[in-house]
Amino acid sequence: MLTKTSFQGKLNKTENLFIPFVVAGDPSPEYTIEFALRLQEQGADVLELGVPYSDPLADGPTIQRAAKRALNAGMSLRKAIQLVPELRKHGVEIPVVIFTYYNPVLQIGHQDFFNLLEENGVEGVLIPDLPFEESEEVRNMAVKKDVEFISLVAPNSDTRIQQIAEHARGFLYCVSSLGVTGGSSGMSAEALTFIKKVKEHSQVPVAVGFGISTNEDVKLVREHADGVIIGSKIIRLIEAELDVIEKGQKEEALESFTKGIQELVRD
Amino acid sequence: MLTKTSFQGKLNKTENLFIPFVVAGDPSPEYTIEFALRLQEQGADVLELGVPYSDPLADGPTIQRAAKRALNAGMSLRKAIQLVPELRKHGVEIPVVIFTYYNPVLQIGHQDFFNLLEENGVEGVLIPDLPFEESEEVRNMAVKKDVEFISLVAPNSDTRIQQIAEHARGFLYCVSSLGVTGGSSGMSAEALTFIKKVKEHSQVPVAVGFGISTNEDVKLVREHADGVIIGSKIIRLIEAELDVIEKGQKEEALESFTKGIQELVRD
Amino acid sequence: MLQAFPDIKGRFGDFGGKYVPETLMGPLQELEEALDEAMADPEFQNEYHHVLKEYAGRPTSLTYADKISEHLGGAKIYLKREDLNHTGAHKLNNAIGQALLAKRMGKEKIIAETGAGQHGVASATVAAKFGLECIVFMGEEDIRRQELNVFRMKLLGAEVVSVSSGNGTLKDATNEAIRYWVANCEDHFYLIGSVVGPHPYPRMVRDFQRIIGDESRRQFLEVEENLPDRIYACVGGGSNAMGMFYPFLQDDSALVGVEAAGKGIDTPEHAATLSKGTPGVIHGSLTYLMQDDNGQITEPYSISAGLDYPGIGPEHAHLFQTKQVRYEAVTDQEALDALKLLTQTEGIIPAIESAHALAQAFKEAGSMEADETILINLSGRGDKDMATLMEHFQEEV
Amino acid sequence: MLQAFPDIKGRFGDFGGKYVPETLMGPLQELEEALDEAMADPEFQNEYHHVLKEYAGRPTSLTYADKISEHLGGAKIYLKREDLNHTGAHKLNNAIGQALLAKRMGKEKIIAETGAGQHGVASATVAAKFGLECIVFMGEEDIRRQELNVFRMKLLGAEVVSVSSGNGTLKDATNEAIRYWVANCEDHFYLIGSVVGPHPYPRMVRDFQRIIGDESRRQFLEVEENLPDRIYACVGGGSNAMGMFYPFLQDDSALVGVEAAGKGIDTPEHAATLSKGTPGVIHGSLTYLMQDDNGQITEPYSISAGLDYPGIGPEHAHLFQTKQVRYEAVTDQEALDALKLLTQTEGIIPAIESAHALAQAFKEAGSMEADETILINLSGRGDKDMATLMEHFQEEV
Ligand SMILES: Cc1ncc(COP(=O)(O)O)c(C=O)c1O
Ligand SMILES: Cc1ncc(COP(=O)(O)O)c(C=O)c1O
Repeated sequence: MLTKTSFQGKLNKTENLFIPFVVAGDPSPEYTIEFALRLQEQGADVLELGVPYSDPLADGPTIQRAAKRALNAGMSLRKAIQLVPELRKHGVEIPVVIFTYYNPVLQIGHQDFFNLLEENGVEGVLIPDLPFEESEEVRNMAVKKDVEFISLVAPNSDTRIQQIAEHARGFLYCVSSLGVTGGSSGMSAEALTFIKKVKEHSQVPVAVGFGISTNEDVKLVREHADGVIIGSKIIRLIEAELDVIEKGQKEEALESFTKGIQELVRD
Repeated sequence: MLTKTSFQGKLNKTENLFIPFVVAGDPSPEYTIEFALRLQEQGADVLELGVPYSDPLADGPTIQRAAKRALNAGMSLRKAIQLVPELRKHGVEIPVVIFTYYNPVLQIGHQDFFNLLEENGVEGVLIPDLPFEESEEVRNMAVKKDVEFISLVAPNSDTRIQQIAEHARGFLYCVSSLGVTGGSSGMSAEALTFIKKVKEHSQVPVAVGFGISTNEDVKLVREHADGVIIGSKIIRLIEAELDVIEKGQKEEALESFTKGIQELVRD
Repeated sequence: MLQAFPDIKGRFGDFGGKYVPETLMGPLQELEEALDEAMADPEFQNEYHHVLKEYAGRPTSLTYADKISEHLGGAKIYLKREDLNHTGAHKLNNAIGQALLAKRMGKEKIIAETGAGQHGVASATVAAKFGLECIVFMGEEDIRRQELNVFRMKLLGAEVVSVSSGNGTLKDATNEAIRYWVANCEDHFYLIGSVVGPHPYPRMVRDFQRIIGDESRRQFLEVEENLPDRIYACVGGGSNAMGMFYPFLQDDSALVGVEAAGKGIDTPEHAATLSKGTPGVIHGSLTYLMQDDNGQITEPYSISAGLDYPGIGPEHAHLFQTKQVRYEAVTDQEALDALKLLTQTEGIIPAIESAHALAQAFKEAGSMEADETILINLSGRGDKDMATLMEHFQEEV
Repeated sequence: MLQAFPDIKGRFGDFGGKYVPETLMGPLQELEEALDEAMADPEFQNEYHHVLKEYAGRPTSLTYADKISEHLGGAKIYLKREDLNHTGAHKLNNAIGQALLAKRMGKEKIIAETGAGQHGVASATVAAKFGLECIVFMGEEDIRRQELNVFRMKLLGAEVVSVSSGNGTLKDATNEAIRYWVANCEDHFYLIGSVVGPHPYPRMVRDFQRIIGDESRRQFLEVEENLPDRIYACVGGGSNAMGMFYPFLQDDSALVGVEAAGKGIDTPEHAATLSKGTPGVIHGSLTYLMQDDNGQITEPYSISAGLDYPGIGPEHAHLFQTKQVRYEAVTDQEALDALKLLTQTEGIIPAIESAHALAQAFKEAGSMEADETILINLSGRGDKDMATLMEHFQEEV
């Protein structure tokens, strides 16, 4: 009964989702388009398009580096949103979720921000530093504009898990400390309990993202959740190609990137 | 009526005294003997034989340097006293006053110190950091051993001037801020008043010493006091010969030194 | 009766709140509950005040600066001597409060961010005193500049983590401390050094710093029988100023917060957040900050490391908006001049931070009446700034 | 009833007196008269205590060092926090007293000697505060070693005179200050930094430092209802120790003075004047000192500049001779170990001088009973010693 997942009707499955994350403009807008296309080819269901920010305090060093590269290349929230029609033009059809910190949104203003999202056909938005308690106005606007406001939930969200899960739209991002310690150990009991509890209350697919970096992690998540979100690992695959990109050897870079993705998400 | 000036009967005048100061062992005991002889030749009436001390806090930089040279040459209070018979052997006949800070005296002990002075035929002792109030025991011993204990008196000795002057033996050392500002100005009124007051109470010759460094200073002091004490200037005359001494040209050094003294004390 | 801020949502009027990753919402909730419970517990209050008195050296003196008052020829100037606190600045008041709370909550590890190292030293100090482990995050650039304070923290037993992200200064160290807290919130207490960060930090830090204003008020009434006409404090994050101002908010005293104008507020090199910034979110709180058109936080500049911060506590943003406090900005040069003047007339070498408050007060004192009074919060001593001062004054002195 | 020392001749039993050039006898007489008159004047006393409270930050705290007490597992250890004084050490108490006296005597210029620079900074501070000119004599070797304190004095407006005579350290700076005073005693006040020098200095400095012991006594009785079983203080010239001990001389508390054993009292490199010296005259006073067979004063050695002095105050010599105080000596290494231990258990970085007192107390505390108490005078903070500490601990921390 997953009624709240529509992404303007574009997401036609509610399980076994592959949700990759890239930073818009890392290392250039052109490459973001290319990476998005390759990810779609490899089965991505939703694209999280990260907006680079000067102070990404929910992100680790990998995404910080990506943000720095993108900022140096001139990326901004507005440009990232305007990149979405470009993605479409080049063939990206899966729903796009803009991942941005709150401050750039505030500077544009809530109303203008949602107008921009609408104008550029963005299907979702995720603001990692705008928790449930601070997001009411934004959530309401999102509903009005038919943009999915993606919520996050963490194991220590505690009594708020139910509340967050019940209000979730699009998909629900589980920030799970997976407790993956090696191939064999599987998920910790706590992690399983947590995911179970979230699923109980959620009317949207429950996707898990946090330090997922091997095919084994991916498989493990698929067993228990509706989707897997992969960020840093994808950035690292991009980083591995920077030298080749620098040399202008685009095809080689993309091919190698694609292989990395295939290896990561194969069944 | 200068009854208290005897220096064991060796000082046979009570005015127009020339009292030079040298540091024992600067730059060597041999040279101290030579300088003493030259000074006697030039009319010195009493020789102040300074004992080098690590912390000569009543002395300016010139005498500090001399003390350092003498200490480096191994001089000590005991050796300085034992230098007196050597002086005699070489012909020094004028009374010798040992000028020493109090601490070395204390280390030898009062009794032994005076025994030493007696054994070596020293006629006087001056301890710049042993003021009247602290010197009773030493003064009494000095009297017993027929050693003149030379006292100092300063313009700011104030009510104590009379007391110090009345107890003075040998000669009285006036630490006078002379107010000599140039050739013509003469002595300041305060200095004159001070010397006059000292002379009123003293039964010994009143000698003035403090920064006397030109023949003009000497003449000026002679006009008003019974004696002139010259220290730093003599040390500087010695210092001027150090290079020549270093080269072993003893006669030249002594001749040049003698000329300097002559120039300083001529009438 | 003024409305009590922050409200239940952690807001000071329009400002404040909790703009943090979801993972921190639980720990912030836990903190808020523990804080409320502790502050209402007389035993906790007693312990806090006991440590302030017997360890930190409180009450700090209220010094009548007769010579500088005479020199300026206007109002009578008093100094609240936070420089006399153990470790040399007001920072310790707050560190003590939070460390006691951490212990009470059963947390045995504390995290702190630091710029010049003052809050780092205060945190390392309370960690040693209360037997806690301590990790201090510090930008790699600041580590280079503040070698001595780094050593001091290490000697106190703290671990100093070098932060190379961003420009390697305070803002980045704070980001990194928050990130570390996100990953380790289970057993770590994050000891923030100013009235910034998500609710309940701005309130908590203010309440642990209000001892400055409470004491000042009592001391001032003892010697002058009247409250000061004007009260000055420098504003970086804003903790010494909030601590001083808060107990006077309902009085007639004019309150003046002094920001760092660096090389001038019309140049790009300053840290005058209220004078030149705009509202936005930084380090979990909606407040004023320095940012570009795209909402990217920009690098501030001030000669004083403690004011070199692109944000400001949300309560200040509120007091600015409601005009309850007047905010001014003072340049590097003005602060240095005031520092030298105080040093040579009163024998007190203030921190360069505090010298900003002095400079503004000195500007105004001369045109005040002889029966008017000024109170300046001397937030810290200048020992930590000697290297900077040597560079600037070597030729003059 | 104990005999009151010093006696009318400025003697503490066999020690003390005025072994100075005749030129200083007048000024010393003038000083003594002014001092007697001032100390008997309630207005002077009020002013002195007012400045201590409102400027210097007194009373300083009495801190119960619970963690170190527990760590050592014996007596309860209390610290008298002279490190919390303005400018960071007990030295200011005395500088304030003497500066007020100088003003009262109409002297507008003060002279001071300094080794590490602590007394120089204290003197420059009171000179600024009371509008006096200040000349500080400092050995050229010390100037090289204590660059920061030299700058601090200059910033405060003092003139720092480099002394190249002797070995260019504290002893020589003192000689030079005395010489300068001899030549300029008319309008200059010589502000000596410890209980040394000719009468009435040892008495005067003690009486301006006894505030330490007076406060400690009162504070201790408040928290323990009993006097400390043992009281420890480091001894350089001996002012912090005399200030602490004096009000306890007639009590049952065991008093322990701690000298600097440097590299060991069986090596030539130490400053353990009482343990290894003999009676003699230094800087105008008959006391113990370090000297060779010929009565030449020898160079002391200690890692702590403030203890690196070949003499000691005459009252200590007397208390040593009469066994009213027990004197011990502690090596550089023991002091550094104690410094580190206190830092990491109590969050207080002491001056290396003070760490000597700590080291001796820590040695003894473990074998005392749990109901026994120890009071240690923490004479100053360690900020001034950071360069030295970095050299010694850089690899460890
Ligand atoms: C002495 C001093 N004053 C002021 C500040 C600024 O902080 P706040 O604005 O929180 O008082 C600092 C910060 O390090 C400081 O060290
Ligand atoms: C902190 C501290 N303690 C002790 C001393 C030693 O002096 P006294 O023995 O006179 O207390 C000094 C001297 O500079 C000092 O700075």
